[in-house]
Amino acid sequence: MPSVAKKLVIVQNNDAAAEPSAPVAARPEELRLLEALLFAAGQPLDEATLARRLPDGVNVKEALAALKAEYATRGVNLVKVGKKWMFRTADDLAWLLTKETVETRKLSRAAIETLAIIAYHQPVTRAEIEEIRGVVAAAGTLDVLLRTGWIRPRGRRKAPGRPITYGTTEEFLTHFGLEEVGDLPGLEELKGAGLLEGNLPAGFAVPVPSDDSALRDDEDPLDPGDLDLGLAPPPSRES
Amino acid sequence: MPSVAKKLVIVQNNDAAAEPSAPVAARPEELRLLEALLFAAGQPLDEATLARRLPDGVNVKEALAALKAEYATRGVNLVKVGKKWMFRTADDLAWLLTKETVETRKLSRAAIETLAIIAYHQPVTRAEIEEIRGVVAAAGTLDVLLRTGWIRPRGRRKAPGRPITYGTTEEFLTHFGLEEVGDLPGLEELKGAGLLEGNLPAGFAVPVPSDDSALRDDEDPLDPGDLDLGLAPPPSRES
Amino acid sequence: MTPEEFDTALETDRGTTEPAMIVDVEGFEGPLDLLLALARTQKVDLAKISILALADQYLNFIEAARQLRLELAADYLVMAAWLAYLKSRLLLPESAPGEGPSAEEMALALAHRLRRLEALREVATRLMDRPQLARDVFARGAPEPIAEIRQSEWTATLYDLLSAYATQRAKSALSRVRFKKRTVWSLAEARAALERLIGTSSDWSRIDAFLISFVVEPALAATVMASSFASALELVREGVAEIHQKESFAPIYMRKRVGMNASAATHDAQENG
Repeated sequence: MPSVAKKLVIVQNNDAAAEPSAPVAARPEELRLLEALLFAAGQPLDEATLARRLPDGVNVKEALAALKAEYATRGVNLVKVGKKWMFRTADDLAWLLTKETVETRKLSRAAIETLAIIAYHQPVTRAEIEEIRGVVAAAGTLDVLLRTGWIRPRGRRKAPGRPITYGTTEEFLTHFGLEEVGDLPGLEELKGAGLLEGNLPAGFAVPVPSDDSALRDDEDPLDPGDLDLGLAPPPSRES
Repeated sequence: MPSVAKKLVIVQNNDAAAEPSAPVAARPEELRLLEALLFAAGQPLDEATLARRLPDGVNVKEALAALKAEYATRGVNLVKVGKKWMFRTADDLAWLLTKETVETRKLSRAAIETLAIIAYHQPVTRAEIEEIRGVVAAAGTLDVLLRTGWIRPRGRRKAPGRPITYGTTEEFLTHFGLEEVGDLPGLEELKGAGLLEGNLPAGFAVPVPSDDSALRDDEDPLDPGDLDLGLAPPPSRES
Repeated sequence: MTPEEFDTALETDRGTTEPAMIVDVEGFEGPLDLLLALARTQKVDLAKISILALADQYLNFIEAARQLRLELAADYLVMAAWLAYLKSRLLLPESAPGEGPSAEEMALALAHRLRRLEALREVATRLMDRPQLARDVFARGAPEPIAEIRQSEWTATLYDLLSAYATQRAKSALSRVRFKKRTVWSLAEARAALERLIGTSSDWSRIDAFLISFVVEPALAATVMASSFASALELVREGVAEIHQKESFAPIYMRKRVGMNASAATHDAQENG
């Protein structure tokens, strides 16, 4: 506990003086001038230019230092770049000056097909997707899908080449309003909805999908580097 | 001579607290953020825009008021123009900064008077402007004003010929540093002297200028083609 | 010539009945402006101005202009005609009341218009004297643009997904009816594996349990089983191994041949084969 001293103080309460509270040590006018000059300037200004604009006798260096100190903790700082001075948004507030715009884009037909195959047939490798689609996957398709956040690499197939297996994510369920991937319609439902028609060959089946994150017997965990290989890059920033 | 009262005051002198002089009540972070946003912006920003950029729960109105007070005595002031806020150099520092600018385009006397009539009498038709000035408007006058971006056609008077009515814009307020048209200099005197009435019979309500974009009872909206006729070119930027 | 210059020019001639010889309407913005300039020479508050005197001044001015054969805009002449009419009405006793506005009312209306124009000019000056942006006050000279981060949000509906799946599955199923290449486990592979099995233990081993470890893909189970069984029978025939099965579909056991039980095992095997 800090010691508490009691003191008796006689305060002379001068009413007249108290009324218009004396301004705290008046700010030098040159700081106002500098502030205005630097604010309005289209480019950084050097000390010589500032000195020329300010009244004679102003110590520009000192005034700049004082102004810099004043603004040091503010949202805008006075900074010296090269030999010139300028106001600039505080470094830590860069986030404030960015605007995130969302542009909606439609997935390509190939991407949607690939996504559907991953959803139904997961865990599935790239080769298997190509096998089912009967088309060699375009280079960017899986990339685009990984960027949507709807699919993820989940493991490696225990097979020659140890190909990566893909599955869907929770975001996939959220986006498509599914409670679980098992809710995806099966063969009969697809037929019922008129989505599957015609004479399908005997033995045509639609798997019952499962996105259980536990690895299957034929899956190995991903290798340590797999996720760093740009397989799941952060949402790309385009400028 | 002001009266001098003597008072006895017991001061509790807490040594521990007194030592490291407590920092002046830390400046709220939202002032930094606002400052950064408003400094960085090339345009005045409205409160809704600011609120959207600031963390939830910030009372934008209060923060703006606090920031305005902080900057009131500085070389750069926070001002409200129209419904928007912007930092501007202080009024009294024009002498310091005017060298910086290229001579701004000078308006003719006719254009200045026409602008004033539009500002003080809006919404107003071309015929009414001519009536007040007692002269047929030169062809280019309205054009010049439209090109400044300070006036705009706002509707059509419900009267024979359906003449276009003119009013001022937000840019007008920004340019002249007005919060609203109600702050036009001398407006009260004009109103008091009954000089805003036009030639209306006595006893008729005194009209007050309004740039409220809501149409008056005697205004119709502009016809679809009106704005394509070059009547309202995009606000021109002075370079 | 500016109105101010005109004022002074006119003022020097004040008191004489002759109108000023220096007449120039160039500097005026219409008849109302001229009237206002003339009114100012009366040096009284516009509210107390004598419209009659003003009308005289104006008419004199116009007359002087005409004598000098100056071309006057129609506006000025219309105003002159109106003022002449007003003057006559003001001088004559009011004859028929109720017929349009009285001469007094017309004079008041003119005075009102003059006051309004004058007041407007004054506020216009005050407006222009206000600190103007980019003239007296300045916005940030080097605004920092807001960086835009464009984030793509992908759209696809469940319908898109399902129809894409169904269509392409159906398409590939119909267009590519083909026989899947079968992966088979050769008899040689099976035999080698079984030899390894019985080599490690002289006790009964379950063939299927053993084989499972070779079966990576479920699809291979059948071929592994078939090849193994065939190889097992071969091994038994050669007298290298013996197999045993309790009943139909029961697990099949196998071990290295150790004399006596061979025939029984062979018998079982044959029965189940």
